[in-house]
Amino acid sequence: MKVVAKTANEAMAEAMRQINPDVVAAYPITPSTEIVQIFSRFVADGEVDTEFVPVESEHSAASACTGAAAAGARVMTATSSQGLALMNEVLFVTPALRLPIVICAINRTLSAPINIHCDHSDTMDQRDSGWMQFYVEDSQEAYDSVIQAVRITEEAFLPAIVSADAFILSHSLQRIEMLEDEEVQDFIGEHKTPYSVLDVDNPITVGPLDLQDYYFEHKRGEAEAMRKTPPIIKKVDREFGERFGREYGLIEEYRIKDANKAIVVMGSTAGTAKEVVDTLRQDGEKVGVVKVKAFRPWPREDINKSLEGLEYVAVMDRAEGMNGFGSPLFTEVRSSLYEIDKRPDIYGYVYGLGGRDVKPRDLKKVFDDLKKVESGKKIERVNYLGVRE
Amino acid sequence: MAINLKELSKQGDFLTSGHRACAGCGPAIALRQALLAAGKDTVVANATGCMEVVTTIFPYTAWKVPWIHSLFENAAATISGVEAAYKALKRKGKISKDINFIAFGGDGGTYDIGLQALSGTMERGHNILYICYDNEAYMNTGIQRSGATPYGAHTTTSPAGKKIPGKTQWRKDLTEIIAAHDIPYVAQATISEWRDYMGKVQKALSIKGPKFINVLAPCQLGWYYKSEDTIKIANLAFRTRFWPLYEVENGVHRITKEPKKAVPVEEWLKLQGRFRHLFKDENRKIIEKIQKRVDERWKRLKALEEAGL
Amino acid sequence: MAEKKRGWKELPIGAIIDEAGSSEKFKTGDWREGRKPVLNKDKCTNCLLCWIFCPDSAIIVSNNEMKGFKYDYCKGCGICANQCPIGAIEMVPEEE
Amino acid sequence: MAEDLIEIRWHGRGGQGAKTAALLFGEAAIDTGMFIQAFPEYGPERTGAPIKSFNRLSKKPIRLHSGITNPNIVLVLDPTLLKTIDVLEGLEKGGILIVNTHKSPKEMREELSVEPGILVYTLDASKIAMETIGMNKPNTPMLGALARVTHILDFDKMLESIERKLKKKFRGKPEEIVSKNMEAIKTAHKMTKGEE
Repeated sequence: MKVVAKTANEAMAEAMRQINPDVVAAYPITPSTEIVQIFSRFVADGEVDTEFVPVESEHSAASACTGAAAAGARVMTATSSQGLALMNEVLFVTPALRLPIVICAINRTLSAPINIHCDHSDTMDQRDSGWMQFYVEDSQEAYDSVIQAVRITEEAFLPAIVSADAFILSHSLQRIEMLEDEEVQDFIGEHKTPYSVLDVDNPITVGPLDLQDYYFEHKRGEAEAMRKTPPIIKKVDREFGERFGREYGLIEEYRIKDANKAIVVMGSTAGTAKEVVDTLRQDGEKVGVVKVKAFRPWPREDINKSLEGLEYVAVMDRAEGMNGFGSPLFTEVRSSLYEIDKRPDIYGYVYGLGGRDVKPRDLKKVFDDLKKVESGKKIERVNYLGVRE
Repeated sequence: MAINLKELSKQGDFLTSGHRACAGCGPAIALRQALLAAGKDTVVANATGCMEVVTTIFPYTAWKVPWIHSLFENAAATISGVEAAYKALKRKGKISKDINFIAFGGDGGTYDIGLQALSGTMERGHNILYICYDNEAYMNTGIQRSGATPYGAHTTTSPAGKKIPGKTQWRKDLTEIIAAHDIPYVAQATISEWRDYMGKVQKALSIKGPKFINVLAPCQLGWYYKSEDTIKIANLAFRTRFWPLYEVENGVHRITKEPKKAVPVEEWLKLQGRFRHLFKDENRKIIEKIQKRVDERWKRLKALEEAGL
Repeated sequence: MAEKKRGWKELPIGAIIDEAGSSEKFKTGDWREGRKPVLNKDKCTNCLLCWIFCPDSAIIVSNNEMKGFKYDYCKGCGICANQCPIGAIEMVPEEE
Repeated sequence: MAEDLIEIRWHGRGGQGAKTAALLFGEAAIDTGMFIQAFPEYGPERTGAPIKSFNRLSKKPIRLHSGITNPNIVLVLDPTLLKTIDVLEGLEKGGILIVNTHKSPKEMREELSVEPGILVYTLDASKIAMETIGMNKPNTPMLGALARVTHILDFDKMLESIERKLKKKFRGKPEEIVSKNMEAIKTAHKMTKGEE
């Protein structure tokens, strides 16, 4: 173990170096460009054995990665925003072919208007594509999650996106504890592949045409694979915790046990929310935070267990769902709560779009809103935080 | 590298029976001949299109070599990933066999929607062979015009109407576009001249780096002719010089097979229903225009060859 | 010809087909529209042009010899008859 | 907020090294066992445009991920920025302002109307840089000033860490570039002036 200063971009690139994937195919895009740049340097200096494919677009990055994974290689890439959106078509193919690939994604908003800063609309756009999605709070978690994701994807035979907030994390230097190269190699183990098109003696056909008689069955199988991921993620996370002392869970509860109000949030804002909770707790307020780390698979059971018994909950979406009623995290949480008896009163907040800063006082306002509700006042079910009227 | 059919017939087919292409399918012939030339240790990536559809209707596959399809425009990117994996795994000692990597795409997946991915793959220098089976329109979706559709042809999106006589643009010269990538080997072939075509496949596979073959593969459905005429029409495309057979090796053009005497392009056009409207009196000038273009292009090719370019 | 359709738990991972050349179980011979190729063995020189041009891999060749047609798969396109340089293949009406 | 949290804002122009200074200071703090953040403000600006970068330092893990609006310390790398940028924005009583200028702290206080309770320090970092490094690169001298004024980090440990980082950064360049930068920091550390 060594203590170093790394931005999330650097931390993820270092994790990639230690993982030493067989193939990385990538195309630069702000703000994840650095990951690709740093990794190319590792390739140029011979610090990894990776075949680096500098493709001409993210569509081809995802395509080359999918081809490489189908050939039995351990494969990774990095991207952001429009790049992820351009990959969209391919991203539905990879999990259907049950190929383990890890994308280091830096969460940047989608055009238009064009903006390079943070929100989660890019990964939210991929929420039904069949990739696992892990959102991280800081550089350390970015680093740890990328390493964990390799194991998880190769046990689940499903790909995963590990995403970190643009600039707030991607370009912010932080103290992290890095594992030794051998520790990483030992943790991830030998690469596991479901099949390989390089086996010319046992030729298989990958990606055939499916008609009405089989498509549904194949999709059912893919869905089942996702349903089976929570215990895999927890097992890998626990083992990581036992060996290296850091564990994250599908969700993280912060001062929830005796709380009556909570914020549900993903990404770097979770850290700011914890600070706010500590301050409010000093004033005797019973508040807490639930950080959603795994958005896919959706951690329904963990969320319900954690929110059951709370009275007021605010769900924070760093994306606008454009559905006319709340954004993805809000609707998912709200839908999950339907099946528990003692449901909290739940409100949605859209915040931080296009990199809008989220200050402690903004999050305090959310708790203030919940307090108002507690005292009998009515507020909107879905709210916008930090936007000028 | 002489192609000996008797020898080849012993190894058996790698594109087998039971696929669901139309009777008389030119592209199926193009694929089958290519695989016979390439042999068993070959991995194929296929773009979405007729050939992908008809050969792999789950749970049946006509392929006896490993095959992967993911999308329409990314066959080149997909095979570059497969090839990159092969390189990495070979370096790490996890695989030792020599393997051919071939991508197949129709003209839709190659000339048009897949051109960017193809260009990138060629430029990056992957050790792969891309074969475009060119049937001059989007046949899989029902005969729509493509960048490969010849001038004057009727398709469902360039219909011969009362005012507009079929496609009013010239086809793009993809073979030359790919040759401009300055890769080691580019060739044009047709399925009737199988010895020339299969020889080019073998030659391409013997060369390291990115290779491209554009093989004309008539489509009886979209070109509107009788199914038994597929080879005849492929041959006429060559003999009229509409589709010259040549290669560009390390930047140098060479005509690989030359028709002794050029047949008028009209002879080729008249067998195909897609050009039927050109034979109306008011459209005869279009045939002249096409002939003029064919002559010019041939002259250009001859000049390139003679100049050693 | 109809195979029992498998349930989702019985299918191979990733929607792959793990049996190479399984399309041979799917017979396309009934696609022929009332005509089929027949070989005049006496004329045939075993040049194998019919074999190299067949889009359905339906020409039977063994020991360098043209042996006939896989009628289970031949779709009756007529390319073989059309291309046979010495007219050894004839398209004849299909018997009922 | 955590009481031991120190927040720093650096003002400079693109190319002057404000971002590098924040990174070097952050890394030096890590080497002394602290938790840090160092991040620039990202925009479409290019070389020459006014830019900001930031540090957070604490003895405890830092969970805050918001921007810094009320810094404890502000450093100005380029005195020409003073005319157009409100460098005092958000700086409250007890805060510290360090400016690269040949003027005295008193002159600076008057010029900027700095309210009482905020400490003002100056040094001619550009001159020091010219005399030591031979280029107007005021960022490393400003690190010396920061160390002198704040005592956040042990100066010797900080020097050690920065030297290591610079050696890595300037790998392949003439060796003296590192020693010249180190000299600049040490000189600045001595030359930084506060009010009487």
